[in-house]
Amino acid sequence: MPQLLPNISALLNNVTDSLDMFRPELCLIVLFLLVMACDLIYASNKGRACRMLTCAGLLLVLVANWGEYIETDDNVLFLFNGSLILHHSNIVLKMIIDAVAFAIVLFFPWDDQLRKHGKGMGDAYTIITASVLGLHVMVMSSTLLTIFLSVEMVSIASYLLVAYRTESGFSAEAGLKYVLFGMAASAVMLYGISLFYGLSGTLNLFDGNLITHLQQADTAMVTLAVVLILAGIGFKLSVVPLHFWVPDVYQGAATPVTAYLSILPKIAGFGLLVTFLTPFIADPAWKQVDYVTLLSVAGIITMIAGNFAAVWQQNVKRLLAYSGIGHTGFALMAVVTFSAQGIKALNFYLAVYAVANLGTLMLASYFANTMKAENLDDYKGLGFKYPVASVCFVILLISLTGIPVSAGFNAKVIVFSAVYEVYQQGHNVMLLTLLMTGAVTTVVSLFYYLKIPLYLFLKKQESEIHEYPSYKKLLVMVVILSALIILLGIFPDLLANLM
Amino acid sequence: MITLTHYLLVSAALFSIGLYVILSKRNAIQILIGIELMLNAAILNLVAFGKFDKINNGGQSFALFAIVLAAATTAVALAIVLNVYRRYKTIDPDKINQLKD
Amino acid sequence: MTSTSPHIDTVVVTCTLLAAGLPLVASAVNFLLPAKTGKASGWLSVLAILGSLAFAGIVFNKVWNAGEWSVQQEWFTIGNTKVYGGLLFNNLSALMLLLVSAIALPVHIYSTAYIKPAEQNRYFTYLSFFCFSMLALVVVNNLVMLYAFWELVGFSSYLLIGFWFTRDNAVKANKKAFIINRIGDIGLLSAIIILFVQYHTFDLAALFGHNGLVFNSSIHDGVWVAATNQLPSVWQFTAFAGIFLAVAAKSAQFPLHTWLPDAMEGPTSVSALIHAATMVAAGVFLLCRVYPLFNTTELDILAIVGCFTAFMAATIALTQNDLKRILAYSTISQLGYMIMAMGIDAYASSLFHLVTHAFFKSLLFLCAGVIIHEVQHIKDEHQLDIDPQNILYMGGLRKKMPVTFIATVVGCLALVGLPLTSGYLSKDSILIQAFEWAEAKAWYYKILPVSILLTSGLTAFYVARLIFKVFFGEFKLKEILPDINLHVSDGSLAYRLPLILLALCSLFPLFSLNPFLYEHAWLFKGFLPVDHLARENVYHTIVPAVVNIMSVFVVYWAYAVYIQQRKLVFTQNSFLFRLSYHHWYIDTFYQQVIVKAVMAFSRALFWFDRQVIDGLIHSFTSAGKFLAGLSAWADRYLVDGFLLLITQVVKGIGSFFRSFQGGKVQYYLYSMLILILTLFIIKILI
Amino acid sequence: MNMLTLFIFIPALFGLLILVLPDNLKQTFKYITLAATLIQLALGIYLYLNFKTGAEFAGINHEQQFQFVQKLPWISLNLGNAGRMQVDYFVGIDGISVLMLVMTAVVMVIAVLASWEIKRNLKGFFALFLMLDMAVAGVFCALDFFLFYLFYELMLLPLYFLIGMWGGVRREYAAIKFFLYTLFGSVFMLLIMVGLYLSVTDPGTGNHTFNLISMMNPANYSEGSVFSLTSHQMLFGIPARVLGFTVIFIAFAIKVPVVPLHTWLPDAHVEAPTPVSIILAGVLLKVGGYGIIRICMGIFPEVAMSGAFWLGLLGVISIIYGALNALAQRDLKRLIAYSSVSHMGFVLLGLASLTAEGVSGAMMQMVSHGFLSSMLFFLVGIIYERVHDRDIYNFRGLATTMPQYTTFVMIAFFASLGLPGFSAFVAEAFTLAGTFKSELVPHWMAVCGSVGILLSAAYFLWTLQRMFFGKELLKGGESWKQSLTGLKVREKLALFPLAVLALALGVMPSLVFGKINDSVLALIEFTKQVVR
Repeated sequence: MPQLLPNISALLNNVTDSLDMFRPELCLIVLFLLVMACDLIYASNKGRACRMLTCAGLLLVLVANWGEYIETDDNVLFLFNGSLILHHSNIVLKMIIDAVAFAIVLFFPWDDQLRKHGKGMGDAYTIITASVLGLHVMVMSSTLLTIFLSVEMVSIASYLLVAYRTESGFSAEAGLKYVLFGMAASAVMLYGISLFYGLSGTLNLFDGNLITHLQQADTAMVTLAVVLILAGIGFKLSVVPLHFWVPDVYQGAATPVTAYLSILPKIAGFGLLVTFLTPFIADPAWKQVDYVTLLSVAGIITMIAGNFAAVWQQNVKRLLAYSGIGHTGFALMAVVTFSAQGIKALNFYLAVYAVANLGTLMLASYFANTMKAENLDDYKGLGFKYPVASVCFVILLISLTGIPVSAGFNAKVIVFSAVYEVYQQGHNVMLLTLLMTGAVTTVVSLFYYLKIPLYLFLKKQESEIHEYPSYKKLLVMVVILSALIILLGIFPDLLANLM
Repeated sequence: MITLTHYLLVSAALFSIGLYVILSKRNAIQILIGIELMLNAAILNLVAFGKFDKINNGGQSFALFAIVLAAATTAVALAIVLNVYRRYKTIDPDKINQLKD
Repeated sequence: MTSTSPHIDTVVVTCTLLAAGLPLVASAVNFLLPAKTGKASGWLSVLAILGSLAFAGIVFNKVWNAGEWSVQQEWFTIGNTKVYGGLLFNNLSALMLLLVSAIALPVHIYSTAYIKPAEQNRYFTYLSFFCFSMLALVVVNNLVMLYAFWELVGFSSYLLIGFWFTRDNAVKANKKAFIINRIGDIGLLSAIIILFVQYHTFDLAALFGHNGLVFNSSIHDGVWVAATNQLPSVWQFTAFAGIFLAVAAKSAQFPLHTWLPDAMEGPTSVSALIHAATMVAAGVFLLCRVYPLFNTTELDILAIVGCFTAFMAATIALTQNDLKRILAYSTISQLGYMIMAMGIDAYASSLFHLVTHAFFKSLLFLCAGVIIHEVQHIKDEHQLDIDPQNILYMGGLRKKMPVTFIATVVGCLALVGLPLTSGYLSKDSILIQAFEWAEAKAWYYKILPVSILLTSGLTAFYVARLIFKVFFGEFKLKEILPDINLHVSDGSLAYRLPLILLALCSLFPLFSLNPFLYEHAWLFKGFLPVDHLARENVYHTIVPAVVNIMSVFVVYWAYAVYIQQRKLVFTQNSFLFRLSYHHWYIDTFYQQVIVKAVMAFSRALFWFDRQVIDGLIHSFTSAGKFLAGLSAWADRYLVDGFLLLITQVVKGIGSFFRSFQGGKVQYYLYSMLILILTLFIIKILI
Repeated sequence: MNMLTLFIFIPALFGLLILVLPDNLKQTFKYITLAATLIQLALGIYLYLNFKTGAEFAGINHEQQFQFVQKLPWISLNLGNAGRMQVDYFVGIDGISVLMLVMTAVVMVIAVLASWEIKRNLKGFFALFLMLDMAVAGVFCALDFFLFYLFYELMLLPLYFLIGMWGGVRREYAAIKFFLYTLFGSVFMLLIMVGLYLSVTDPGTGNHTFNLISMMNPANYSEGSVFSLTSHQMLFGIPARVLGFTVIFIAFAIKVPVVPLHTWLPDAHVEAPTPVSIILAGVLLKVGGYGIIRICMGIFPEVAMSGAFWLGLLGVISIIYGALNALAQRDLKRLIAYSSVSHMGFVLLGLASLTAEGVSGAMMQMVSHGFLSSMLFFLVGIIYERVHDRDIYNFRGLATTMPQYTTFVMIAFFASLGLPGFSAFVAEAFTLAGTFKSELVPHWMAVCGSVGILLSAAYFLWTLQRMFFGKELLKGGESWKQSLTGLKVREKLALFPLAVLALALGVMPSLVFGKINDSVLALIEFTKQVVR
């Protein structure tokens, strides 16, 4: 403690200075309070009010982020005495998170399952707002403490959201599985963090002595610590072997929550992963753990596991869950490059994935709403009944597969070229294997993605099913997302140059 | 003299016990207890290591955060377990397996 | 217009183009006109061919013995090769042009009566098209166009054989004819390609002319050297083999002769023009065109094949009962003579025989047509279930059809080669030269002239048999059904006129003023090499005498057998008889062995395609299924094939990863920890 | 406005129009589509007539020699230290592409005329049809690999739906099979494309480029890059350029299709509705051949030369294997599908020869097969539309029932089996001549190839004999006879131009050779140059 005293004023100054660049998060904190208050104050129709407030707030956060984006330029900033790191790519991820969160908040009441929730949805918005704050911090965190804090913050919010529909057995089951798996993962991660802390002597990842200390430590211990931490992050990314919860939870949760789970923590998780790896990659002295091999192997297995297992699926949400695992693997490929171009590619890929996945889940919700269709069999012949929705479905799936003309294709090309570029310099066979796996799993993914158009258009409807009211707003949103996908397919530079 | 090694051994033992508990017990609450044990193993580590981190006291403060978060998470988890019990009339995780491939 | 020769005659060129073009115009007009134009179509075509004949006459007049020259115009350029369209004028072109149109005219006239008016539009469309192709074939100056018209000739023959397309036999026959001709076409195409690659040109004059490219190339130590390129000498032989195939297919030589008898399913007038006189002679014509290409061995092969074909076909003709088939086998036999003549270096005689044969054989076919027409008439009238072409049902027609009888006799005499006919001149010239040729060679070469002599005897026998069966004795049907009403006649002028014309052309005066010396025939002289010296030797006297004596004896023998009913012929169940009656079983062999083999092979390949290529290995699939512990569940729409395999592999891997997904959260945690631990251990160990 | 751009996007424009029009106007959709294709055809003819020939317009590896060029910057991604990712909208044609365009335009018109039989869901059909049209046109014009790939992949989806939604009984299977096969090829092509992109720098800007023409110049490959000619890099133990060639070749070989990658084709053809079969056989197969010329041989000429034997072997196998399989068929459409395999084998054989004759012959074969296979599939469609059967054994003596139809069938059959006077003859003869002339492939391949000509005669004549000649005998009896009416005016309008074109190209091959000759010579010269 005595050693700390002389620094206090400097530390405090740093805190106040940092607040300036902490505007979006501050907004979020305020928003969180407001929404909570709103939820308490409004007795009737509070869901609606809260939702509007949240949406408006998230837009504001987005704007604030944009301001930050312009301000930071190419600099790298450390906030709060090195607790948080801020640079271009982080901010981009935050913006993607904000935008997607905005869309998901819109999406919430459009889903019948959630709307029928007895208690209204005011608290859901509160939880989401808080989780967005957690996601922001997760993306920016540069110390082990902030990492753990933010991960837990997001986790708790996610647990609540998954188990949100208390009246549904599935939701409860999904919640239980998620919470048990998640807590175990975070416990493991915390243990890893404690070891890492002990070995490195610092919580700050960007501490100058970090690598030196770790290099002196026992390789097995360091590996254990790193692997345990990565396991915690991997849980968020749903990397094999930490993906087991994914299908069950995605299927059991309400569709907007699935959308939330499949996009936001994943994006933030990638941000976190990149930040966590940066010090090791930046320092050529680091020899203890070969991240390229580790992540490549994980990426390859993840791609294979996700895409191949998806072939079996009948439940649309479950299918998308597995495909999401596959996409994680593919995005890992971009991470493995550890190059600026790779990070750009990663960000673009994640953004496109977010849009397409959100769209498909919205459509899953749309068909569940209108036709009570959850399995592929229920989709038979719906294409002719709902042409617009079905065409959008095809477009989004095309993007997820990575066939032109769609944003997904461009994302894939950019990732491939980033990996290639790195391969050309180092001739690492792992990278080539990753490329091959990426290509093969693309074909495999077509196999199951195509099933949806197949059922929609090619199969004949067997029996006339009762029809429920249509959901115009949801449809409009989906059309916008599909248009965005095509637009980015033709002009990827609109978005990609921001990354 | 209690050295760092002792702390580490205890924590490792705690972690392992926790791990065993979460894998073997047929009761969600017991699993939560197991997780709690694992968390505490880590917290013990953090505090033990924190002794050597003179400047920031990072370990100790981390431990505080971790304890709080563990409590929060457990609260949420218990709520969920409660809800599960309401739907399934059991909290044996093995019997709650409607969602599967 | 560019020319390879200084003296170029635009009149000749125009006339040639008109001669070939008029039938095309007639064909096109007929094709476009509605089907019910009837007789008008016929007369249009007759006019066209009359015009062709007139123009061909002019061309012949100007070109005969006036040297060789050609005109050409660029057709298209491919790469650095220019392909020309052009005409080649020499004695051969002029003669063939005239011959084809001269035979075609009577056949056209005959056809206007022979073909029902309702079918004439279609018939003359085809027939004129044939005339166009054939006329063009004989005058073009390069190999590409030669090939093109070569195949078009085959194509029009296909159309005409299958003219009565509702008859199954006709359709099968035309398919067979076309496919066998295709084999020849491929040979020709391969040969043309080889020549093109070797000499870099398609031009006939440049290739085969005096002192041409072929003349100046040679084979040394297994390499075929030309000024432009060199190839292994095996390709020279391949080129010969290709041309031989082409010749064998078109001119119905063994082993590709089987289509010609079947082709008799077509209208008889067609048989007269195409399958007796013109198209089948195209093979011989082709040999003339590319003659300098062959070396001695290759010529010997030609001679042997020709001789064998002549003999074989003659033996088959002995026992056939179908009037047209007898003539068809006789045609094959005579073509064998011509091919053999080419092989023994009797170039001029071969062509001479080609021309004379064209006249008398088409005459015979037309006569057969008249007879068949009349018998058919009887058949239709009395609704008999007989084959109108079977000579066993005929007899004693000489009194009812005097013109036909006389014409047939003239044709037959020419075919046998008795004096005063054109056949005597040409056939004897071949026989004599065959003996001369064998003279200088080893003893076994003598087999060839002897067997050809024997063939000549066989010819006399089957010809006599035909005459006696058809024209002498009593009408056989009358013996079976005594009450039938017979009113057969020679038919109208359209029938009689062509017969008379052709019969006149089958006598000696058209070719030579001396009925006994072939060396005096103008046609023969037109094709002799400049330095050729007619060698007078003993064969020139002996051979004709032997042949004629033998022929007369044989005819008498036949008379004894068929008219006087003496049993002097082999019995109907002897091996030789059956061999002959079943065409030496060659057709059966093709059908049973080759066609079936190809079809079986293709079915096997299809099976292969379905089962192996498409299914890679089904057993592997099932093994994969077993290993992956899958149920037999498979998507209905992904049932077979390569995809199934991939599907199974994909699903196998998928189900492996899925197998963790049992829905029990502790099991998830367990798997996770095990995997992390594994990863960690591997990491540490490595 | 650039002519090519118009040519490509006219269908898209009309497609959008169809999409926005209300459903009650659906009877007009086919006319709108017809109008689109006719405009395209007019443009195509304009392009053909105004296409300049001569050695200075040969194209191939000289950017300035291309005609109707439009080059606009399109995608420009800032990739930080890796420079910029520059994709151009770059279209232009040379002798190789101009005929493909004209042929596409003609086939599309025919396909629309065949679409009259489509009765369900017209909006979707014609919108997808026009989208496909646009993609195909784009493929033949694109000179930027990225653009090419975009259009190339864009063809898949419309086809999937066109086969899958309007197809026959096993349409789902056929559609998926088709899609997976093609995607399998193209995904790996994507990898090579990216590799090429990173190996090649634009000498002008110094950035990496997708420009196909830059990729043809060995000097543009940066030192030590994967696909550099000089650096001899290995991938998985295989020389990188060989691997690149092989992968791209497989992608196009699936399209062509080359045995043993052909099994999607019979299924796709048989199940597809008539207009789609027409497009598939008429145009899409040529994309494969075109791709092999433009990309495989353009970018990897030295591999094409050293691998000529294998290409030629595959070609010969395709010719004979396809023909023999056709001989075993009893479904008329399947027979024609296998005949396509056989005929496209000639394309590969000709290309493998790398001689002016062979390549010109292959080009001619592509054009000729485009017209003839369209005609054949149209003819099958006519009979299928009338009685919903196309088993050869169920028909007999059709020549009596439908004489005009039979005439067209005979024209198509004989033209296909290479009767002189029709386009296929010139094509096949010169393909074989080129093969024989080539020093890269052995002589016997030419001889074996000619056997394919014989076999094609066998199966076509067999069909003629079995189905059209003989006494009339139909499986469906009197009701079939009633349905088997003569040709309608629309059908004649479609068939007649095709027959005339086949004849015209056969009689005046210079219509094709005149336009392509300079480019072909330039291509041959270019391949030789690179190897030197």
